[in-house]
Amino acid sequence: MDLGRYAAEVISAWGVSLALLAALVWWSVRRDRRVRAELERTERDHG
Amino acid sequence: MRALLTRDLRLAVRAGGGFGLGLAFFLIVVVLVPFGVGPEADILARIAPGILWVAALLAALLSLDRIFALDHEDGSLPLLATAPLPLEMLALAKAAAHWVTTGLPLVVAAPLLGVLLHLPGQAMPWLLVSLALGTPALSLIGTFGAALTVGLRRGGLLLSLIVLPLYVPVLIFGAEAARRGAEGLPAQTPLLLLAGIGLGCAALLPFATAAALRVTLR
Amino acid sequence: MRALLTRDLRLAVRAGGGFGLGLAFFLIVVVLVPFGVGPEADILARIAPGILWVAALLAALLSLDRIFALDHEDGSLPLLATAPLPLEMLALAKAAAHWVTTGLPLVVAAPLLGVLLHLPGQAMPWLLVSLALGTPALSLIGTFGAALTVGLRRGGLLLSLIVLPLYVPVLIFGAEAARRGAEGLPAQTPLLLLAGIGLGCAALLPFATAAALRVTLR
Amino acid sequence: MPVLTGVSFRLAPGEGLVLRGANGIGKTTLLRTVAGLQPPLSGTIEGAGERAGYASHADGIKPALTVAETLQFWADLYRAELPEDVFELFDLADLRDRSAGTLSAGQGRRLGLARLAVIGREVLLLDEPTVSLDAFSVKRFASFLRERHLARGGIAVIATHIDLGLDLPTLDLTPYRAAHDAAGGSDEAFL
Amino acid sequence: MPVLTGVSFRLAPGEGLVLRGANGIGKTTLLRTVAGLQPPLSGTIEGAGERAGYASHADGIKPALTVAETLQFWADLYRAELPEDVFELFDLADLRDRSAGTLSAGQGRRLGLARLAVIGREVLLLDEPTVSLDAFSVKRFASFLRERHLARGGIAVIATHIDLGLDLPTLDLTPYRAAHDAAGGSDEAFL
Amino acid sequence: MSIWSYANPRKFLDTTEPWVPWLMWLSAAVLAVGLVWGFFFTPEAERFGSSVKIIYLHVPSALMAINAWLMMLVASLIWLIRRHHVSALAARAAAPVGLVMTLIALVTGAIWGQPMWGTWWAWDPRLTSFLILFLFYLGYIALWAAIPDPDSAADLTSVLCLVGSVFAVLSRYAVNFWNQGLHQGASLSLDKQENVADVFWVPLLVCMAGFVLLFLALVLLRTGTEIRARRIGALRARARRSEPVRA
Ligand code: HEM
Ligand SMILES: Nc1ncnc2c1ncn2[C@@H]1O[C@H](COP(=O)(O)OP(=O)(O)OP(=O)(O)O)[C@@H](O)[C@H]1O
Ligand SMILES: Nc1ncnc2c1ncn2[C@@H]1O[C@H](COP(=O)(O)OP(=O)(O)OP(=O)(O)O)[C@@H](O)[C@H]1O
Ligand SMILES: [Mg+2]
Ligand SMILES: [Mg+2]
Repeated sequence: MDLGRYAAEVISAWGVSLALLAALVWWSVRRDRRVRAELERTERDHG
Repeated sequence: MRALLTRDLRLAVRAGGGFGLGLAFFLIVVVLVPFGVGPEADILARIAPGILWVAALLAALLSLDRIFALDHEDGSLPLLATAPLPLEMLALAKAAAHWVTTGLPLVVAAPLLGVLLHLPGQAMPWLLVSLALGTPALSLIGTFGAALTVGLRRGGLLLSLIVLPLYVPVLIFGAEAARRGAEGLPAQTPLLLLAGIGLGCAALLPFATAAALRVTLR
Repeated sequence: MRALLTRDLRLAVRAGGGFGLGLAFFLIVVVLVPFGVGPEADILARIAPGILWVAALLAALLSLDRIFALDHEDGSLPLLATAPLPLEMLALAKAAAHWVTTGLPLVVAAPLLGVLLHLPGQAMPWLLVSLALGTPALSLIGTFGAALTVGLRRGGLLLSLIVLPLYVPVLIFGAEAARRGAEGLPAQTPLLLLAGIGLGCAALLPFATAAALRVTLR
Repeated sequence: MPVLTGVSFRLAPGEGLVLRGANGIGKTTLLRTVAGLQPPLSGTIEGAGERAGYASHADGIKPALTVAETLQFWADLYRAELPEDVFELFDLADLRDRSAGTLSAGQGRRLGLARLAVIGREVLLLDEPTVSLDAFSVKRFASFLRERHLARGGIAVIATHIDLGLDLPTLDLTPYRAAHDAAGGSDEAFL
Repeated sequence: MPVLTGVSFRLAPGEGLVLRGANGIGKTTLLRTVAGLQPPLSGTIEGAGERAGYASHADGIKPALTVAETLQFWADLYRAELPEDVFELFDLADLRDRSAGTLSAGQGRRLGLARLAVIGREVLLLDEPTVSLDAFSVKRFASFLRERHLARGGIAVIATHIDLGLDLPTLDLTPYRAAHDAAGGSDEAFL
Repeated sequence: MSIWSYANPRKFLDTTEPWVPWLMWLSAAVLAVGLVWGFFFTPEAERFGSSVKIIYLHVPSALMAINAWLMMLVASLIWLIRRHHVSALAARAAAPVGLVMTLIALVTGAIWGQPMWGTWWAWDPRLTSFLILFLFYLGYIALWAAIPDPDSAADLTSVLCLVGSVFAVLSRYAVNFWNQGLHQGASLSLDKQENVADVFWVPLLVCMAGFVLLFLALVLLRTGTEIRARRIGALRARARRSEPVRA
């Protein structure tokens, strides 16, 4: 795989984008987990 | 509506009311730019129309949070809202008062400040016309933004964030008209578009403002 | 003093508190200038250091009125003033909280915004250093101005008017350092002067601020 | 989230009602709802709205206006005449040209109440009107309500913690406190 | 412009004083002067200053902080411990984690008063502390003052229009009202 | 049964819940296929060289940035007209996703601009309108965050979304008027002759499908999170109310 002249650009663009996507997914999933746990606790206490 | 307008104007003129301060801010931004950019006359002349427009916009912006926040804090707003005056009219009166206290002085002062930035003489009328057409739209849009953020304690900067993207078309057409005027190009098209935006805002935004006020009041 | 600092930071981070909004304002001013001035890259590059400094200054300025006004309105200020904490310390804590919530984010964001204005790469470090040295002085001076105007209802624009002339030296040296950096000239002298101003402000202004507070409180 | 349930009253011209209840029971909420400032979660409000004048905990006083200008403004806004005697009635004659920002707490409150006499609304919704007033001013305000407002066919709903010396029917809100499983409220859909 | 002249009192530990007087007589002014927030035109204040805690008409409540955070902040600032029982004492236990902006008028006032129990000052200067409080809360506050504050050697000066049910000496300010031609004030030099 | 029955939060959760993991994995799979194909198995384009590979992230994210706003607009309208909580929460849930998509389009564009136009940033109309869109997202999210009462927040952000959409279109025209651009024309449209060659086009389509699926999955997931957060608030509120009345 030879990216030639544009290796730096292509790799950094892909790197940043995939990192942003991963961060978005990770953040959404983590927040969902937390809220689920919190809801379970609240339902146990006040349900 | 007359009563409200005169009250707001009177409040603005009283000590601490903010009349003339928007103007002073406009002046100060225009004065600061040469300190930042450097004193070369040709560059200043080149960027003068744009800077004047941006400064006018910021001066309008900075006074937006006065529109409703003061009335909200001291409890006048619910009383105004239950007065025999449609909320749309209240919105319009507030925007009008804002324009008279900030937009109008800016239009009047612009020629003076243009000189400070070496704005070419032939650009002056275009700058004035574009400001006169554009600033009412700025007041109307700003009133809408102020209504959105009125419940929030000192939502001043949030207000800026919300309002500035809405200001972009006005700024582009206004500055473009002034710039074309400065270069001796025809500037009718942007001016017409600017007038169109102003009319559209006057016709539609008071309803959005009133809707927002209804929510923030409850 | 720690308690006060953490309270102010916590208030700033809470909903509607204004953290990050100063930054957003910085961003927005930088975005607006090309709309006003036009999109040509060479002109933008030429005025970039100056505009970035003016924008940083305005962003700091806009958040000044939060420093004391909120505490004044809800009656906290007399209570803070009678706490076992010298007023000078109160002033310093307030300035520090203001810098952390506005100055610091500006320094961090400046490189990104430099790109928007086509700021040449070699100018970047100089811009950063000058902002890092200059913004604490802006916060200290601003706290003083806020203390002077705290009694006045919504003295926001008056505050700008009072503070801006005090900002001029900082702006001149800061922008000069960034501009020289951009052109590859030596920039040590303005940076040294900037650092000197910062230290002087930190040493002396808290006393002036405390004195102003004593007057505005009575 | 519901605060009160099942409250219901109906007032004929000339009648008044005193709302009582512990702090946080929902007096302010009820008055604001009747004034049309917030929608009721369920139930209906009839006949108030355009005819109501509401006086909240805050007085809506602009420090920069004088006492006379403040009252003139409210009269204009409600398209009413400024009654000649309102300054005497609320003991504001001496303060007529003082800027409202320099009033003491009780003087400011009197100005806030004077507004009600100016706007000429039939239904007055008063939230703790006598806060900060001295005993003399309280008596004076009570007699204004009795002789000027109610006697002329007005209606008044008054939330208060202290006795105003008016012999009006009293509604204690305590029994209406919303039970925990009460329906209503925007969060309801999520339960 | 002088408001009051010739007022003089001296309180020993454990003593309290109730200030009375019509609206605008100068109670707030007097309390602010004693608290050191404004200088007296003439005369001296002794022994207050660093030892005084002042509660004004406004409560200094930040809507964005919760009730518990508010009290913790004041405790930290005054380098005091947050007393365990302050929430019960002022009936705030249920509201502990509510953001202060959503409190009702009386609940907010209770929070403002709770601050006084937290900062541990010996001299309390209270400006109409029971405004907006219901009868039960007033009693509760009075017993806090009597049993917790005065009993432990504290001092309290209280401006109020309603009776708190405390048997404290009362100072009526009416006789001290400054005559119109009284001397004093910064304009003096030009006469 | 009417479609509005899904506006009930419980029903919405029960219906969408099982789909979310599947959608997640499906979008991951489609994205993996498209991206691997695009990265490893496409030739270089004559004008762009290997930098053309950026297109597989740039174009789909740009499309989703706009579509997310459109979805928010529709959801806001539904909330304003029919007052279904789920729709307001869906708009709220979509905003950060749209923000990140806008950011990706901007960043990849900026990186691409360096070799193609010799600058990170140019005030080209398309770039500029994306920057404005980014600001709209920021303001919208900040307004949601700043208002404590969820219903008021839903109302005000919906009004902002409506007004903002009008002004976004306006600024698009304004920006076009202001500056003639450097940016690529819309050569993706199917009816144009200068269509990109199929070698680029097919993997690009796969990537776009992947982005759409990912957007759907994320919005459903995040809407569920928002619904649960509201439910926590509702339960707490009920518990607070049920505490014994003071003696
Ligand atoms: C920050 C900067 C940029 C932004 C916000 C941006 C935005 C967009 C958008 C919204 C589209 C989709 C348009 C459509 O399909 O009709 C697009 C497509 C595209 N962009 Fe960019 N762009 C940026 C920079 C660049 C640069 C620097 C290049 C390369 C020179 C580039 C090349 C392309 C190409 C080739 C397409 C596909 C066009 C087509 O075939 O339809 N973009 N961009
Ligand atoms: N935004 C809110 N979130 C949660 N609870 C709230 C909110 N606003 C008000 N409340 C609660 O609603 C209840 C009713 O408040 P309201 O202001 O109507 O009381 P009130 O009877 O006027 O009390 P007071 O005599 O103290 O003025 C209070 O318990 C208050 O804490
Ligand atoms: N800036 C000012 N200029 C002129 N008069 C003032 C000013 N500030 C206060 N006063 C007057 O000083 C007097 C004393 O005010 P103060 O607030 O001390 O009264 P108070 O006894 O606390 O009254 P209340 O019971 O109504 O709170 C009032 O008559 C008030 O109008
Ligand atoms: Mg109340
Ligand atoms: Mg007083």
